[in-house]
Amino acid sequence: MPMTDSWQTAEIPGPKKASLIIKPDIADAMIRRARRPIMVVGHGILEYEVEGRKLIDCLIELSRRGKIPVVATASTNQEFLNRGFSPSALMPAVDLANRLTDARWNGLDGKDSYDLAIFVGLPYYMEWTILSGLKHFAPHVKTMTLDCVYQPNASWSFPNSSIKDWAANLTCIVANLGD
Amino acid sequence: MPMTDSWQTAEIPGPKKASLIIKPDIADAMIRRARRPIMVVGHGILEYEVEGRKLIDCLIELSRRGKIPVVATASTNQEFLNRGFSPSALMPAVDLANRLTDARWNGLDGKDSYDLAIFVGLPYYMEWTILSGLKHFAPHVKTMTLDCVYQPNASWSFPNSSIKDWAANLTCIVANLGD
Amino acid sequence: MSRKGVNIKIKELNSDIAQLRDISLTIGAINNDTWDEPMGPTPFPSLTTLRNWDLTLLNRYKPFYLPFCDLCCLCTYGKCDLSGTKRGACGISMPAQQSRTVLITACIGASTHCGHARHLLDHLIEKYGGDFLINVGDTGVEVEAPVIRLVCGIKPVTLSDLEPVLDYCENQITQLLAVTHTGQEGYQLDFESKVLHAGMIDQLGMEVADIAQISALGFPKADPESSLADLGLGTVDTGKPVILVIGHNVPPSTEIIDYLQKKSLTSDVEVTGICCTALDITRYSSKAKIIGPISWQLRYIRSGIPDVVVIDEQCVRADTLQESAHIRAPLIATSEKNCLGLPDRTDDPVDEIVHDFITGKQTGALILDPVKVGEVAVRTSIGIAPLRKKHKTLPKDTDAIIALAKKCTQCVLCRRACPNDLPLPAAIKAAAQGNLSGLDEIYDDCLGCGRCEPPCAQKIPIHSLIVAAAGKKTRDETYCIRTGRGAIQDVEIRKVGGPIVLGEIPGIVAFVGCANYPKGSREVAEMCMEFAKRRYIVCTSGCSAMSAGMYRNEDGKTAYEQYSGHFEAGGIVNVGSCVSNAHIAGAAIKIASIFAKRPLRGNYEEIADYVYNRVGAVGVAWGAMSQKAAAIAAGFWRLGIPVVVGPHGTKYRRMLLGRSDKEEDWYVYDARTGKKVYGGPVPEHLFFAAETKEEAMVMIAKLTMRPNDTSKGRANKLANYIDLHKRLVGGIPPDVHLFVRTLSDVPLTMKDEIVTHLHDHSWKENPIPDPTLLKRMIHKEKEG
Amino acid sequence: MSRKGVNIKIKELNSDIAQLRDISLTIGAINNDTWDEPMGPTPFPSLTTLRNWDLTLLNRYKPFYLPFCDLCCLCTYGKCDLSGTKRGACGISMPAQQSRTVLITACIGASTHCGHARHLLDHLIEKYGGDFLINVGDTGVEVEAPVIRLVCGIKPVTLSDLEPVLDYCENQITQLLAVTHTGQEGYQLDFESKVLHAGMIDQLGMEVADIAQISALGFPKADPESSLADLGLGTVDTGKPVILVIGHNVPPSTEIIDYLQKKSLTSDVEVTGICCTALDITRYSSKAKIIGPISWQLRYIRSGIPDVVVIDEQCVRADTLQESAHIRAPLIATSEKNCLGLPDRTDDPVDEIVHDFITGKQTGALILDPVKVGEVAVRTSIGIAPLRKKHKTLPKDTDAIIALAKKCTQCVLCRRACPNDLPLPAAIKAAAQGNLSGLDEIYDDCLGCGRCEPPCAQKIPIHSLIVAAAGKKTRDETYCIRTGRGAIQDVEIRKVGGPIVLGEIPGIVAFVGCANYPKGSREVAEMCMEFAKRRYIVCTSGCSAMSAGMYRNEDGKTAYEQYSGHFEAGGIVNVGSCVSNAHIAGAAIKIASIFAKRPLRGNYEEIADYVYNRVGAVGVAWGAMSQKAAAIAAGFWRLGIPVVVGPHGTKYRRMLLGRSDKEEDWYVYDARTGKKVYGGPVPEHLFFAAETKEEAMVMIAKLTMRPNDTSKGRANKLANYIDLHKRLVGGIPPDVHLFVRTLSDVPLTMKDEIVTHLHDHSWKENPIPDPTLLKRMIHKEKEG
Ligand code: SF4
Ligand code: SF4
Ligand code: SF4
Ligand code: SF4
Ligand code: SF4
Ligand code: SF4
Ligand code: SF4
Ligand code: SF4
Repeated sequence: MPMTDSWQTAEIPGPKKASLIIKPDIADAMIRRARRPIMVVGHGILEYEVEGRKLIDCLIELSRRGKIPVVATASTNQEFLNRGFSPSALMPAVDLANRLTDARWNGLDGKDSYDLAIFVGLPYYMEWTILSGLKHFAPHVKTMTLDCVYQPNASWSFPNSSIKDWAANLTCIVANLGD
Repeated sequence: MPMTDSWQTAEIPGPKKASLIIKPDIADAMIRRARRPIMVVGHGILEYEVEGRKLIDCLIELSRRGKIPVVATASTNQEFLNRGFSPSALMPAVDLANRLTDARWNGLDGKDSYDLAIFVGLPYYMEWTILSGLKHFAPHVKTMTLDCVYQPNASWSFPNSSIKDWAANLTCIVANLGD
Repeated sequence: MSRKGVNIKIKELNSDIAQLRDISLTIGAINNDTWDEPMGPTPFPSLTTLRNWDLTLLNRYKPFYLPFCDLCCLCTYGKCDLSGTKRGACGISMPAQQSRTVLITACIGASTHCGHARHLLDHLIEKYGGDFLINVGDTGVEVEAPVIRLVCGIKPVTLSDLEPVLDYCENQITQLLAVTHTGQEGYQLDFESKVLHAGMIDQLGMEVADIAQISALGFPKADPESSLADLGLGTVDTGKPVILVIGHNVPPSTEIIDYLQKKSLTSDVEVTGICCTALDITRYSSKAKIIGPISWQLRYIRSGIPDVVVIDEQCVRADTLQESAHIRAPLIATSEKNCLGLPDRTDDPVDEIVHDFITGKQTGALILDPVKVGEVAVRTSIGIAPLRKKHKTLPKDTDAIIALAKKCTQCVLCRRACPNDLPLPAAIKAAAQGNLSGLDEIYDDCLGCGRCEPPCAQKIPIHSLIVAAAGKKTRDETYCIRTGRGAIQDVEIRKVGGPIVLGEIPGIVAFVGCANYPKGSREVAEMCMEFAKRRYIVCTSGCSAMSAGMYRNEDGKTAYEQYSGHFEAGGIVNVGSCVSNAHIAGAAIKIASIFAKRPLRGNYEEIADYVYNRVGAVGVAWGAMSQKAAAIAAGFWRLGIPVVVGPHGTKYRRMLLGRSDKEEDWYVYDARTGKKVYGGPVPEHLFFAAETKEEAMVMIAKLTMRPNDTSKGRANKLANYIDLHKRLVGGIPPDVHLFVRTLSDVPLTMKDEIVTHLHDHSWKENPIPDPTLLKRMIHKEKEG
Repeated sequence: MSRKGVNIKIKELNSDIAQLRDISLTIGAINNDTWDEPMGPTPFPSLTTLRNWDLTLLNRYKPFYLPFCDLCCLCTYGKCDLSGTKRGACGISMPAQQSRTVLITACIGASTHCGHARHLLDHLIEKYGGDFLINVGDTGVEVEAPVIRLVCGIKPVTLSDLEPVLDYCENQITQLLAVTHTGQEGYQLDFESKVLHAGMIDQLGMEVADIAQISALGFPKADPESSLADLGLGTVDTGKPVILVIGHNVPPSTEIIDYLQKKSLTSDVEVTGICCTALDITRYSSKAKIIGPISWQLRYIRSGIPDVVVIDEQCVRADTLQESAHIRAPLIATSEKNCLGLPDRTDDPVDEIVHDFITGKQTGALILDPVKVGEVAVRTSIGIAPLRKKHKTLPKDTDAIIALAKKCTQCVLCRRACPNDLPLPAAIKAAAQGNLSGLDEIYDDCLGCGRCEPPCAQKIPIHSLIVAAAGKKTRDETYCIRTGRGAIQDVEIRKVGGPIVLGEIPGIVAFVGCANYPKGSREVAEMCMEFAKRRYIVCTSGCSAMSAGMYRNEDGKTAYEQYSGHFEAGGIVNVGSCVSNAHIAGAAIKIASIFAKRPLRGNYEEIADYVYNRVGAVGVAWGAMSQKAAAIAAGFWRLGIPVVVGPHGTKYRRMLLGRSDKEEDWYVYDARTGKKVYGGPVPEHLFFAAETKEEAMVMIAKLTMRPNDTSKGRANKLANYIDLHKRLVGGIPPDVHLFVRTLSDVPLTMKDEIVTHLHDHSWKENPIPDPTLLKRMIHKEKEG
């Protein structure tokens, strides 16, 4: 399938569509460039494996290496806790996203606003609508998704990828960040 | 601008979008392969020049070389007549398109149905809607547009092109066809 | 659902039963004892009552769907991809989804007119009393409400009699809108039949609104010689305080006029209007001035001329508050339907509101009391005019234009956002080099929508550049318009009925609706004059009525000055605002009922069958853009009147096109013999989008043909069709043989060439039937 | 617009005035002399009457818009790109456009209920007379129509008294829909206020429909022990002729039951139903069987079991005619709103229709007379059953499934079309290798929408494969449901009013609406049981009421067998079909009026303020998909009741979310002192989409909190919230300190950990106010 078709066929956004993360460096650069990134992790991550590891382990590493606070939605927290990792916040995705639209919101720690929000693991269609909300109403926040499918409403998204390509990319992103 | 964005920004079609005529050969192949092509020429052609020639002259040549009957819409006929060329039919675009949706319509000459309809020179948005009608309701007819902008609802379309690139392509298509 | 009950109101204002008094038992139907016509078969038709008639039409003019999107996004199962033969999660197919969208559109349109009618009627009854007599024409109008009589089978005498009509409309709109719910109607032609029903309901709503306001507000009463009003931006005396009214609901504006009069300020303050409120306010006072159609909203506000902006409902740009704030003109919102987030100051003292406006403490307010609006608007305009000094947002001079144009990076996003794909980047490039002619030319084609501006990363106020570049043109916009006359007189109908049905008058062409023109206003004026010159009866209404007047001929005369306002061959008849469209439908109905004496009361099918087969009327909505326009068109279709729209009209999601090449589609009953006979492809289409004005004109001439045409009439219609085709397309129309039934149909002056054509097309003679699509009309047919 | 007149009907059927008779002057308002409560401030509110209340709510719960498309395509100026800060050609902005879409949705929903109510009421008045007395509970229900009394300020006694209510609804729907016209309302919060108005109108429509049918058709009357009915595909006796009824308008189905009874055929023919008609037919006869919610339509028809399919209106798949034709079951359409292009045979003799059906001459017909439908359906089912032999379209055995699965090319288009993104290609791959477990698992999560099938180039009937692979499961679907009881008794309200307001009962949780679940029906059953176990009052209705029963615990019991049907702590109360939702709103209103003795009549704001601040009710529409569901939710919002939806609910275009982190948002008036005091972020959200069931459950528990909670009540609510959070999310809720006002709010068993948490979050004590959002309630406050 075409790289930049919406994964769910009919979820066509309009003229404004995500740029592609074709190479890991792109994502790395974005994350490095971000002043205050945040990562929202949905329950879908429990299903994926990345090169034999659970995706959640990969994200924990990403959070640690990139110093990116994690917001766990739904029941995702339990899996983090099982791994001895405490998310910075537990909060529904719509609630967090709604706060992101407020340019004066100073974040979970009350210090400053976020300028990059990374989403991963929400149901495709729900991530689609939430990213749409942010695309239109949070111009001060760039968004990125780490899912293996194209999310047109993000600022940056992977293309629709095979699990293998995607896993390689993701591993690479995490590895680079440590440096 | 991206090659396959709709020319009028908001005219986003949905999942089903036109393939690109990137090289003249593609269009040539389509025309050659067609059993019964037809060309619908709108009033917009009077505005364009192709390498110093009027587009209409180029289309007349295309019609002659490709043996493609021409339907002139609106007042386009007058320009053809001025050039000593008689279109096969004078008919509004919506009327012709409506007939094309009828798989049992045997064409202007009553002989057989068309399998390729080439559109050029209608107002962009009107060509867009008419091609949409054909995309959905004339599955037996492939459509092509020769305009210099991307028409997502056609089966094949040029990308958004500079007049120069487009003119070169068009001249090449016409030249090839004679062979 | 049959809704044949008649409603009676009891005023019970804030009371429980003990205080019940003022019980007004005016029963609509009771007035019917003045109407001795027996009830026809279909009073107050329900959703399916006229389904057979609809399907008869729709099978001849099958919808050609033009999806504006591959998707449906109506419910949370979606979005559903309906391309190809796919069905949505609710099981719906693409054709049904398109027709459902059309039905939603038509329901929005009908609800807008009916909601407006209710609002207006409630107001007029409150002010003038329910017993106020309906009077739409002092002389010569006995059939005061042809649509109501036809559809509902009642004859309204007082304002209160109109209430049951609106009850019925509201009920049917609710039923129709329900049909669009996910998982309900599943077949496109049944949706389409309901679209036609919505159109008919819409006509009722329009008729109620217009006859109520004509009666109570003293608008011209079917007056062919209603006065001329000023039209155009150039007509405004900018030395005075200027009030701008925008919208469709006239009471706040009439209160402005009344307040001015009461305070003897009439000549001190300019009252100017845009859209239908403008048309209606000139029906109330010919001192008011019309600026132009909807496309003038941005340019006029940005010109800085208005000191106060008063908006009511419908066709008010959603950014009016922002735009008027930029020119420091306070905005008064007057309708519950359009509150714009403004504080409700209905109950505050006038002094305070005026003070807050003049001091700039408040940029806008909601005032739901029209009388208070009148006073606030006038006093604010007088107070604020010297302070704001016509502050404008247009670039102040050529240098300013050039400076702005220089910022352009030629990214083309403005052009790509322009509905008319106008060549903005090239014009701006030229402007940067000091040549404003490109921008000035664009002014003529520009819709005034402002869509070019927001995409510009350079923040160039592109529309303002265009308007400023065309400064001379705007100052020269000094035209005039015949104020809306309202209904057509019964006597006029009696006079033209014969000539129309016999074809001495080749047809009635009505130019109606909005200003979403592909190439500017002027084309409407040109078409009007062409058809008037050819001695068609030309009608106008709404934004089109204004456009028709925005052009002067060599002698410096506008269309309204050149042609009479009589409903006669060569007349240009401005009926009025959008709701006045009911009178155009009404005229067609009256030809059937008054001239041809067909029974009217609750007898929809027969009348529509008559109109369809015999009355050569065509509606033209060259710039139709709104949901109301869609509903108005649907009302015409059900009556059998074809409608031509401009190229943007393809976005209405479908055309209703006939297939002139399929002989089997064009059989009618001959009422005399009962036989099915070929009646010819007339009218060829029911809903047709033309690519250009020229294509439209040829089609209009063609669509006035009817199977009933006498040979003389057909020859006259053909002569116009052929002549226009020759001139605008070139050559004899290739399909002319389809419209010649006997050799006497051939226009004399064209005999030779046509006969040659006939021979080339193995033409055969056909009899002229006494045509009907209704089996039950066989043998019942009387002369008409 | 004030619409305080009261309508009276005069039957005038097909007559002109001379024949006027049967004038029934039953005046709705006249019955009010049995109601001595004085009229409140807002009877029959118009579009802006309650705007202040709405804006108060909406400023606390600001819409978070989630555009489902960057574009607007509502008119022919479009499409307009509204991304970023762009405005459309009409000047509208993206937030306003989103809220306009929500308003259209809510209007469609409200019109559907009100249109249905009108259709039903007309039918019942025709059959039982307008004087038929309303009776929704033989004992213990004095406030028969809390919504009507609250909104309209009238007390209906007979069926005819309901007519002015619908007149008002139809009028307001027309006004509301008009607001969505291009170029009218321009500000999002004013659109949203109108959405809430539409929701309130929708509640009126639902209440009219349900109290009319309860009264006239003898449904259970507020009976907590209404009988249990069979539920599930496995309950059908496939040895008998089977009739399937689908939709929402029950009269054709009751006529089927009546005809069976008249002919003593009751035990010879199975009457089975899907969607709300199923729920309502079991309220009429507990012999009828419910197959399941809307998601069962395809699978049940394809199973070949139904011999005749009878559809009425709403929630009928648009492809039902095609699907039933495939199994050779004739289809009878019975509603003007859903004609499917079928020939109208209403006036044909029964014998002929039955003959045409049985011989296959006709696959479907429109029959608008319910009595005729009853006879035709029964006789056809009996005649055709032996001929069609339960002909099905499902693959007949495992080999057939495997053979079809083998054609799969793994193109993934099916999965990409699936609303729930179900892993179809993998499951089909496994099936091709003989392993059906993947398909069988998918059955549980599948919406039955069929959207996977058309994109498949291999033409694999994917949904049929799933259903066939889950054959054993479908045969085991033998559950039961408590038939819809209708209203809540006044006595029940008196009993639970105190415990609810005091917090002994932690809340009322209503599971309502459709089956667009993210993971199948079972989650609804699980949630219901969890909250019943925790001694909340659980209400169910519509498709959710069915889903609640589709699961058996270890003891083999369904939710309805385990829990009582009383409106009490730990009860699971099925009120009935979608229109029965009015009783849930009604119960909240009655707590304010009966228990707390707040004035009810025409007193919307005060009652809503009471409910919002004191009644811990939450609506859950886990699978909400329809426009009706949107309208129902809006009705709850205006009453101050929060609604939780599933993840698909984000497609409703916006959430209404509170900001618990913004202290300033949560101030209320203390009615005793008149001061503005911090009331805490309760309820935190008004419209919230949860990602998973677990997230929903935690949120539901949280949303039952109210500023008025006593410490005992708050402790109880907190205990549930904390406990659910610990179990489902892990750990103490990080925001728990926001909900503890004094230390006595802390649940005893959790004291230590909570107090530690409070210290970590520099918690400070806050007083418990006597909360109100209405300034005018200060000092007027009475105990309650
Ligand atoms: S209405 Fe039908 S086609 Fe449209 S989104 Fe809903 S399920 Fe899909
Ligand atoms: S304002 Fe005029 S130029 Fe600009 S987009 Fe609209 S029509 Fe085009
Ligand atoms: S959008 Fe602005 S910068 Fe781009 S071409 Fe138009 S005027 Fe120039
Ligand atoms: S129908 Fe309109 S709003 Fe819906 S997806 Fe298509 S373009 Fe967007
Ligand atoms: S309603 Fe407004 S935003 Fe929508 S298409 Fe029309 S002009 Fe554009
Ligand atoms: S769409 Fe058909 S071929 Fe493609 S993966 Fe699904 S079942 Fe296989
Ligand atoms: S029928 Fe089931 S599997 Fe198929 S698309 Fe719908 S939900 Fe998905
Ligand atoms: S709950 Fe929803 S799907 Fe079910 S019958 Fe009601 S509206 Fe239809």
